Parts: sequence; structure tokens; C-alpha cells
Amino acid sequence: MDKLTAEEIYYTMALGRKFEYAAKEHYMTGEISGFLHLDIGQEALSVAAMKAFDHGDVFTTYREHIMAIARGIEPKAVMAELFGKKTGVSEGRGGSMHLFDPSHFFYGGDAIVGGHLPNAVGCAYARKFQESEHGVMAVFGDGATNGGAFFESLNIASAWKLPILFLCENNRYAIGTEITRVAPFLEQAKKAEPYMPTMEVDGNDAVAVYEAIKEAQAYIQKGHGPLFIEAFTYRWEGHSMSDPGSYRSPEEIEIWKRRDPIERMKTVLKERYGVSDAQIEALDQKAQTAVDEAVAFASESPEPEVSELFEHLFVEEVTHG
Amino acid sequence: MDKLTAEEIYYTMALGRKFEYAAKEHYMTGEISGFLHLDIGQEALSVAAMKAFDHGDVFTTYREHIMAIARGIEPKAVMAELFGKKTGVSEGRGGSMHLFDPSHFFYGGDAIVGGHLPNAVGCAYARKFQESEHGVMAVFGDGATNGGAFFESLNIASAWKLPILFLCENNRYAIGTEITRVAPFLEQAKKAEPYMPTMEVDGNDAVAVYEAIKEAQAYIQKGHGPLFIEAFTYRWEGHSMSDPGSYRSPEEIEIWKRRDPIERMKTVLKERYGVSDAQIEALDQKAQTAVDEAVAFASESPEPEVSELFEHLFVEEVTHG
Amino acid sequence: MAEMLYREALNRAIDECMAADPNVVMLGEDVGLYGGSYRVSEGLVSKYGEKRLIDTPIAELSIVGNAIGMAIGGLRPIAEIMTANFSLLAFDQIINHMAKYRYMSAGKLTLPMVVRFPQGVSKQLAAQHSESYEQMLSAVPGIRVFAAGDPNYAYHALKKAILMDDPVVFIEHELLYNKKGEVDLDAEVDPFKARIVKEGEDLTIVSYLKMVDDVMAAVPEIEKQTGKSCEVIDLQSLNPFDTGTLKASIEKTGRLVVVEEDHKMGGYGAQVVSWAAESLFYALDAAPLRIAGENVPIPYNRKLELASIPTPDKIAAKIIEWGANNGL
Amino acid sequence: MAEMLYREALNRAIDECMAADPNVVMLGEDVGLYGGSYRVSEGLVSKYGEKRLIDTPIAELSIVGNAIGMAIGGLRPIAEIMTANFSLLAFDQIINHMAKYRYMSAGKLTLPMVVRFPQGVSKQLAAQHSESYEQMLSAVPGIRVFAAGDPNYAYHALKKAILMDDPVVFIEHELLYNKKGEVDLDAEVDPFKARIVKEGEDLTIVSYLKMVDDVMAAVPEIEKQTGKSCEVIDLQSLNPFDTGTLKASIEKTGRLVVVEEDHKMGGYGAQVVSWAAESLFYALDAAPLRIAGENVPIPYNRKLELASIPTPDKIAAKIIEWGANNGL
Ligand SMILES: Cc1ncc(C[n+]2csc(CCOP(=O)(O)OP(=O)(O)O)c2C)c(N)n1
Ligand SMILES: Cc1ncc(C[n+]2csc(CCOP(=O)(O)OP(=O)(O)O)c2C)c(N)n1
Ligand SMILES: [Mg+2]
Ligand SMILES: [Mg+2]
Repeated sequence: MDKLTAEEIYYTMALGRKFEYAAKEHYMTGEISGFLHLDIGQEALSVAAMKAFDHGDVFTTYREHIMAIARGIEPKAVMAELFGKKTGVSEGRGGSMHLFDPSHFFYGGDAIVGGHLPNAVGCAYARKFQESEHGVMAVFGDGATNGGAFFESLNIASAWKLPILFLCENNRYAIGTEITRVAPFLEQAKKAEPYMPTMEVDGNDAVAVYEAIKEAQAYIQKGHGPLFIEAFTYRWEGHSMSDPGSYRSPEEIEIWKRRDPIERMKTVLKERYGVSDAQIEALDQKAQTAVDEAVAFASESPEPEVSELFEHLFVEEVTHG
Repeated sequence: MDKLTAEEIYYTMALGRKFEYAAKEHYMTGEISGFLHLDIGQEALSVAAMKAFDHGDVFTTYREHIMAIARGIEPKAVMAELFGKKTGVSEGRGGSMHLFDPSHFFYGGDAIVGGHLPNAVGCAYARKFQESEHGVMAVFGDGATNGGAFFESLNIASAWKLPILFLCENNRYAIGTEITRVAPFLEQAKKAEPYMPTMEVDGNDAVAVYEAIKEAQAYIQKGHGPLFIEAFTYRWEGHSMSDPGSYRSPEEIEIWKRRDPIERMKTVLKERYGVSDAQIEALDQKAQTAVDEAVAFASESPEPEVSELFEHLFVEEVTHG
Repeated sequence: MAEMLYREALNRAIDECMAADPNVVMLGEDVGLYGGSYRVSEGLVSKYGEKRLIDTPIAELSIVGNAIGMAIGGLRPIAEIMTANFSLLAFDQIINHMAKYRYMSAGKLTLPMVVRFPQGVSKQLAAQHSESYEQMLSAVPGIRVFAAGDPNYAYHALKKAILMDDPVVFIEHELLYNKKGEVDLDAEVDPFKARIVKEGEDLTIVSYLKMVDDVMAAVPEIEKQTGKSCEVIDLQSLNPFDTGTLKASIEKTGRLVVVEEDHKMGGYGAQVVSWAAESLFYALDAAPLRIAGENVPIPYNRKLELASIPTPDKIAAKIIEWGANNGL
Repeated sequence: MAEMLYREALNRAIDECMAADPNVVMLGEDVGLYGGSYRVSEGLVSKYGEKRLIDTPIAELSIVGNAIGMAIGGLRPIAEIMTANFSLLAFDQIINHMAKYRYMSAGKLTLPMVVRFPQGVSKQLAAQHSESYEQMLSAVPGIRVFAAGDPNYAYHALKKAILMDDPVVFIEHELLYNKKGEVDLDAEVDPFKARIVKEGEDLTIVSYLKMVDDVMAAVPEIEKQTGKSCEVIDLQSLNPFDTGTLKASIEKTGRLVVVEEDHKMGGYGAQVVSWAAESLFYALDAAPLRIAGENVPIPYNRKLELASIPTPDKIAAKIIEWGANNGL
């Protein structure tokens, strides 16, 4: 990883966390509503994966604000979407859980656990069909690894040697259910072993994630078929804003807060790349400004009009009938 | 295996094959209709598995006439069901694909590929809950091993250490699709490896099947959790009566006909148990008589009355509304 | 008589059934340790243990499929689907298996089980978390469909659903969990009967789930503007539905309005209106009216979301306008 | 003009679209080497190869889910579900994803795709292979639903479905594959329009799929017994449905009968009747009539099977009786 990339990753992680805290704040005031899933604590994974995977399509879940931003979607357009505004990336129709932007090859924001995996596999089929150098990355949680959609996807991707990287964000919990209570083991990569090579990575180490995904991207580009990466991480907040999260002990949360991915990346910047405290401070400041601007933009933007209710439902209007 | 069991298995296999040929014949005449899936060539597996698994519940598919009979359901009641008669095991409502008899712990006859597997897992949960010495056997084809229901079932059975034996009848084809074209390998047991111990058995060798299933039954009874057995076999006929089966070469079919499970069991009877040709002849004759009686019974039995159309839909009738 | 929340009424029904019969179990995502995402099973795991309050993986096909197997094995399972939209993953098990096993086996299999789920438009949960599936599920022969509109029905109908030997789909509405109401614990409630929420003479308004409250909120304005009185019926049982109560009301009023939250195209209300058109045509003094959601996925933005479903204002306005054009 | 079988018409539509656009692919169980279980894709794999005629595993959720991903990736997939009942396994993908992605993304995603399946009562295939799902699927905003009743519509509507940028559920009937008919290859057919199969003056009979043939078989007896003339309409597009053609016919005849094969409770016909009751009440001279299947899973035995669905005899008898009671 070069210095520029390292700085960019740090900056985006910092921005991501500030973004999430801002979203939380504006959820409390009622400007944001619905289900809001914060990615705090998982920034290394979300950011580094997106930055590393620069030759392909990404399909992900409802916990995707930071990924969307890391992918290149404007923080303004994401925040405006959370606010339900016309200027949001989905014009206020999708909200927090449904951010899509094909111009960034980002079809994130599916809120059916595992439901996007067959879509990702199909897209990988298209890329192979087109002999494209694009592959696909499908991101999902540990909770998705028990559902039929996940397994069908592993099998098909493997049978057809599709260019797809399965990236499991294992944060140990699916809402209140610890993964080991509903699966026979903690490491979900084991489930992929019959089908494809698997790798494990520390999801709180941005450098490790970046390198693993770069390697994986090269592997799938070569036409070797699918690959599975499991990244262990932890969300600091409840599952969504409506979850008090009392199923996890304060001690457990504390342990993971000590593994703060942002502090870790800060150390890397300083120790490996010789970035000064002042420079880091400047990056933090820039991130704060971007988030403040995003909030201001979102808050000032207009809502969609009721008259637009039926827009975007179909390409082709049918007048009779 | 004692001699009596060996004779019983041979007899039931012979009966099964004759039953299937009789069903085929009466399908041609139009007395049997719908989808008719013959089990010819797979008798060793169907019969020995049922005979060995004598302490549990069985959930199986639409290719289940012989299993039903081996489980203890009268051939008459099975044939009458194929004829759509009131005296059939499902009173003519189910037909060939839907034979059920809880008095024999047989909930076979599901025609949604893989759809019975979650049911089998749930029943295994009940048996464990009840601290019963019954376990569950779920029988399915190679075609079922690519669907979500199968994978969810492996995962849950393993996570909860349920007393269930997964028995995969791998006859290489799902209708016209060879398993290796839609899965990454031929041996579907590999898919179960992350979850439970697996065994492979020659599905055309009744003795081997019997012993493997006995061992498996003991294993699950001990509370060790689930187990997976894969049995390789081959259907001689098309997928159902409406399938010409032209996707398989005559040579391939010939190879498998030479591995005839009935001839093999005959040799076992003679060589290992000293059963004479005349005694075998008598068993064959008895089997033929049973099938002839089943056909006569089915053919003479009355159809259900149209006035019975709504019977058995609900336990509790609601009159108003 | 006891006053309680809708979710408390559901909890109490389950609790009583579990206390009375050790074969009653409940399974679903986060129903055990977590107490259910809408707190319906709160406190039950500490009473009945993890064997009976079964936290499942996120695998809806298996939640219902396993429940069917449990019922075959002699238990009486209550399966919870966290939100109606996810039940689509279990439609094969609900429709191809749960609804058909008894019939296909000529009564040899019996499935005493309940599938519960919350549905409907809550607040800005967007298209994948806001739908209503009563119309699809009521079209399936072999299952009973209940829709609980208040705590009293929630308590009695859920108890009955658990005690009954036939499979039941039990629909709840996400915005009703904190609704308070009187529960008459000792009453005999027939869950298959509709409930006359308010008697009236001039028009019959049929609804269910949360829309009953919205209709009731609209009624004063309607009565004020039209000078006519409304009879409001909560259907409660959607399959079968209580044609007797509806018939008596429509024959009295000569007018029918059906209000539902679901998209109008193909919505459940079409069934009620078409039944009335077929069997009570000559008792109808005017064209019936359906008020329903728009034919769009539910958008996130609150203004659009509210524009996509009936609200008390719109219900009142539409009925008043219809009345004016149809001689009310 | 060319005479061909229904399945040949479907085959030809796919063939022409594949020849014209290399992005058109087809996927499903046995659609490739086997040629499709109803022979709809026969011969195509040898023309277009296995990359474009994709034999899938038995995994319906993935068949539709993969097709969605292919469409996102720039292809134009046609997904085949072998039998309607199995489509339930894909309902999550159809309803939560296929129907919603475009709307939720404010038009950023476009899904030019078709999901085809045969449905209905064939001959003694029993409850898990005989159902009809048009009512469920027509209730989903975001998809178009076509139902092909004859070779001409099959050809034109399937072509249009493949060429159109919106997702389409394309319903076929298992007993129609060998139906022969004229296909006007050069005609411009609007797939959203209903077709007047037979003109008449006194009553409008609306139907679709195979029931159109059964209605036509019943018409001579009805006309003979009643002395009245029937107008028969094949609806063809079920969502949206062609209210214009229906309105004109009902205003002419003053009478409406809807015939469908599906279970009556919640069946699609309720939508048509309720629409007419709401919007054409004063044009109706008599109560409308719905003729539909009984509310039971489809039994295997032939006598029971036929008792569970409309047949020409029963259609004639019911319409004649209804006519007598309703002043026809
Ligand atoms: C099919 C389906 N079932 C249930 C839910 C409700 N739900 C939303 S998120 C979630 C937990 C998912 O956990 P995981 O996959 O580990 O992701 P994480 O939230 O930890 O990032 C559940 C059960 C859903 N959205 N979709
Ligand atoms: C969910 C579902 N999809 C498709 C089918 C149609 N179908 C019936 S049997 C079959 C092949 C099953 O093959 P396999 O599991 O190997 O069993 P076999 O017939 O070889 O015994 C298919 C595709 C079905 N019944 N259910
Ligand atoms: Mg998780
Ligand atoms: Mg097979």
C-alpha cells in the first residue's frame, strides 16, 4: 500500500465514523427515521475492502453507508438519502438501507439478509460471459451464512467458476443471536471450504484487509473461480438504532473498542508512513468538514414531491389498462 | 445381517421391481396417471435403508413406492393410491408422489425437491426434545443437494446436534442434468463435511447399505448429532414416465444394468446364506403374487366420491363464514 | 377484564399455552434470549427454557419447515417470522407443505401449528420491510388466516390458533404492538367471527388490522359531513371470513366500503367486494368502494410513504366524495 | 401467417430474440441440453451454446436471483421455472428484489428480464404440481404479468416481454403447449390489450389461459339454452389489465362473468369483479358471477381433480342457472 492510499483509507475511515455519529445524532432528532444500522467499529473493513476492490461490482447489505462513501458516492448524497431527500442517492425512496449507484458499480443496500447474494452471482455470470476484467464482490454478515441463498450461491459460483469474491463480515452477532448458537462453529469460512479457497483476515486491520482483497481481486480476475474471505470485526453500537444491544457484555464491547481500527490505522500512518500528527489532524478536520457539509446539504435539500410517487416504477408506461 | 433379514430384503427388492414394472404397465393403459417415477435399479438402497432404519421416522421424495412398501405399507394400499382409489394409502388424493403413513413413521412422498428436508430436521428436533430413541432419516437425490433447503438443514442439524441421518441417493442425474454440471464435484457428501461425519456406500449393494444404515442409526441414537451417507446408484428408467431419457448413453445404462442390485443380492443369498435356487424361485413367486394381488385390489377398488372433495382439509370445520 | 398492550396480550396467550401444554414450543429469530424483536416473547425463555424458546438462524424456509416437522413429530410449534417480507422465503413451506400435507395424506398428517408475523407500513422502513401479505395467504386452501386488530382479539385468537389442530397464519401489525386495550380474559371469543366495532345504519365499513383504527378516526368527520351513520366492522378472520356478519350489516345499510392498507391491485379487499357484488348485488344501493394503498412499493420518505397508504384524512375524504357521487 | 403449436410459438419468440441480441440468455432447470421439460427451448442450445442456454441446479431462488444479477450486469435473461409451484421458492427474489430494485433505486437499476412458468391443473399431477399463482403475482407493484392463452399471443407477448426493459412474469398453462393456432408473425400486437375472442351482445365472459378454451366450449350450449349471445374476452395481460376493453364490453352487455381455474377464495377474478362493481356498478344489469376452482388443494384422482376446477359443462350449467336467476 502506498502512502497516498494509506492516507486516503485513513481519511475515509475517519469520515465514515464521523458520518455514522452524525447520522445517529440526526436520528435522535427525528430527521432520519426507519432502521438505521451503524457501521462504527467496522470502518477498516468497509473502507479498505472498497478501496482495494477497484475492478468490479459490489453487492452489499443495509449496513452500507461507509461502503457507499468509500466506493465514491458523495457523502452528501448518502446523508440526503438518510434524510429522505430528493437529492439522496435513491431520491429518498430507499433510505439508509437502500443505496444504489451503478455508476460506481455499487448495488448495495439490500435489506433481505442474504438476498443479494444470488444477484451478485448472476452479475458475476454476466462478467464472465462478457469476458470482462471486472469481477464481483459480495459482502454479507455472519448472519447470512445460515440461509439458503448463501449456500446456493457458493455452490453455483463454484460449479461455474465465476469471478466472485465472497466477503463475510463476521461480527459474531445477527441482531441478538451469537453465531455459534445457530451454526456449528464460529468461522463461517469453513462452510465455503468444499467449494473454493478461503482466507481469514483481521477485519480491524485496514492494511491486512486491503492486501487480502487486492490479492483476491487478482485471483478472480485470472479466472480461477470464486474465493472466500472471512474478516472478523465487531460493531460497537446496537444492531440498529432500535436495538439496546443488552445481549453483549460491557466487557466484550470494551475489548473491541480497544481494538479500534481507526486508532490502529493512525499508528500505521505515523509509524510506517511517517505522517505527522498535524497531518492527521488535518485529515480529521477535512473529514469533519465533509460530514458537516453533508448534513447541511441533506438538511437543506427538498423532499420529493407527492406527485412523484409513481416515478421510477417502470421504464415503459402503459396508458390503457 | 442374519439369513432371515437377507431373505426379507431380497424378497422386498424383488417385489419392488415387479411392483414398478406393473405400475409402468398400468400407466401405459391409463389406469395410473400423473408423474410416475420408477425406482428400478435402485432397489437395494430403497429396501435395505428402510429395513435397517427401524427406530425412527422417514422423510422422502416422490420416488418412494418401494420405500413405502419396504417400510411396511401394504403393496395393495400403494398400488391403489397409484390408481387413485379410495383404498389407497392417501385415499387417492396424493397419487404416486404422495404416500404418507404415520403409523409406519413414513412421511414420504414430498414432490418439492429438498422441501421435506426442513420437515425432517424439525421432526428430529421433536425426537431430541422428547428424549426419544427415535431418530430421523431423510432421503433425497443428488438434485436436492444444490438447493437452499438442503444446506439450511445441514447447518441446523449440526448446530443443534439433532438425531438425523441424511441419506443421499446419488444416481448422478436430476431429470436430464448430470450433477457435475451444476455442482463442483460428483460426491455430494463433501458438502456435508464441515457439518458432520460422512460415509460413502455402494447403493447397489444391499448388504453394505444395510450395515451402513444400522451403524448410522446407532450413532444418531447415541446423541452424537447428525450423520451423512451418500449412496451411489442409478435409475434404469427415465426420470418419470414422461421422460425419454435420451441424455444418457445406452452404454452407460448397460454398465449399470450389469450392476443389477437384485442379481447381486441373489448371489449373496446363495453364496453367503446357502439359499437354494428353488427357495429363491419361491420368493420371486411370492413377490409376483403380492404384486398381482395389489394390482387386482387396486383395479377393483372404488374411486373416492366427488362428495368427499372437501374431506380431510381441516380438522375443525367452520360453519359460519 | 384486564388492560394490556397488544404485545402483552400476545405474550400472555403464548405464556398460558406454554404453561398448559409442554409440547408448545416457539421458534424464530431472536425469540428466545432477546425476547422477540417486538418483545412478544419477552420473559418466556426464563420461564420455559431454550429448548422451548428456540432461537433460530436467519433461515425462514427452515423456520416454517422445521415447525412443520415438529408438528409431525408431536409438538405444537409457534413459528415467528420477524417481518412479513421475510415470509416470502418460507412461502414454499407454507403453501406447498403446511397447507397441503393434511389433504394430500387424506388426514393422516395433522399440523397443529401457527406462523405469526408482523406486517404493514410502520414508519419509514421502506419497500423491503413494509408489505402486507394477507391477500396471498388467504388464497391458500388448507390454512386459516387471522388478523389481530386489538389486544382482546390478539389474546383470544392466538390462544385458539395454538390450541387448534389446523395450521394458522396469524398476522399482526407493526404499529399495533403498543396499542392498549381491554382484554376480557374469561370471555369465549370465536376467532372466526368478525367484530362490529361501531354500529351504524347507513353504510358498512369493513376493515382489519391497523386500518380499523384509521377508519374509526375518520368516522366522526364522515358522519359530520354526510349526516349518516357508519357501521364499522373488523373482519379479524380473513380466511374464512365471516360472511354472516357482513351480510347482515350490508343488508341493513345497503352500502359497502372496504378499507385496507395493502396495494389496491389484487388486495384482499377485492375478495370482499367481489363476494358482495356476487351474492348481495340486489341489496346494494350504490357502487361499493375500495380504499387501499397505491400500487407502488412503499417508499422511505415519510411524505411519500403516507401518500402510498390510506390515512384517516384520506379515508374520510374518499368516503365523503363517494357518498356525494353515489346518493348517500 | 403461420400455424404452430403454443410451445413452438414460445420457442420462436425466444429464438428470434436470441438471434437479434447476443445479450439474451435463458436459464433454468433442463432448459439447455434437455430442451426444456415442455420442450419450449428445444434446439436452442445447439444454436446458441451452453453459455446462453444455461442449465441450472434445482435452486429456484437462485434461478430468479441470478437472473436479476445478470440483468444488473447487462444481460437480458429469461428465467424458466419448471412448474409454478416451485416459483414459491423464488418469491423473495421476485417480490422483494425483482419488483423493487428499480423503484428503490429511483430508476438507477433497470431489470430487463422475464420469469416464465407453466402453471395450472394438467392431468393428475396432484397438489404440489397444479397450482395457479397469477393472483399473488398480479398483486405485486413493479412487475408486469402476462398470461398466454394461445400461440399468437404467446409469440408476440413473449417477444415483447424479452425486449421490454421492465421485469415480466410470463405465465403459461401446462395444457396449452400442444395447442395449435395461427400466428400472425408480422402483426403489431400490443401485449397489454385484452383480446375479444368472440363478439356478443348480452353477456361478457372474461377469462384467460386455458379457461378461455373451456369457456368457448361452453358457449354454444349457453347460447342455445338462453337464446342470448356471449362476448368472450381473453384478458391476456393480468397486470395491468385492460379496463378499456372490459368497460366497453360490460357497458354493451350489462353483464359480467369471470371464469378462472384457480381457487375461488382470493382468486384473480375477484379483482376483476371488484373493479367492475366499483367502477361500472350502474352499468351492470345483474349480479356478476365468478366461476372458479374449489377451495381445496388439487387432488390426484381424476374425478376429484375435475370436480375441483371449472369444466365446460359446469361453466355452461352455472351460467345458465345464474342467467335464470338474474333475469337473463
Ligand atoms: C431474510 C431476512 N430475515 C431476517 C431479517 C431481519 N434482520 C435484519 S439484519 C439481521 C441480522 C443480520 O446479521 P448479520 O448478517 O450478521 O449482519 P450484521 O447486522 O451483523 O452486519 C436480521 C435477522 C432480514 N432483514 N432478512
Ligand atoms: C423445487 C423443485 N424444483 C424442481 C422440481 C422438478 N423436479 C422433480 S424431480 C427433479 C429432479 C430431482 O433429481 P434428484 O434429486 O437427483 O432425484 P432423482 O429424481 O434422481 O431420484 C426435478 C428437477 C421439483 N419437483 N421441485
Ligand atoms: Mg453479524
Ligand atoms: Mg438424481
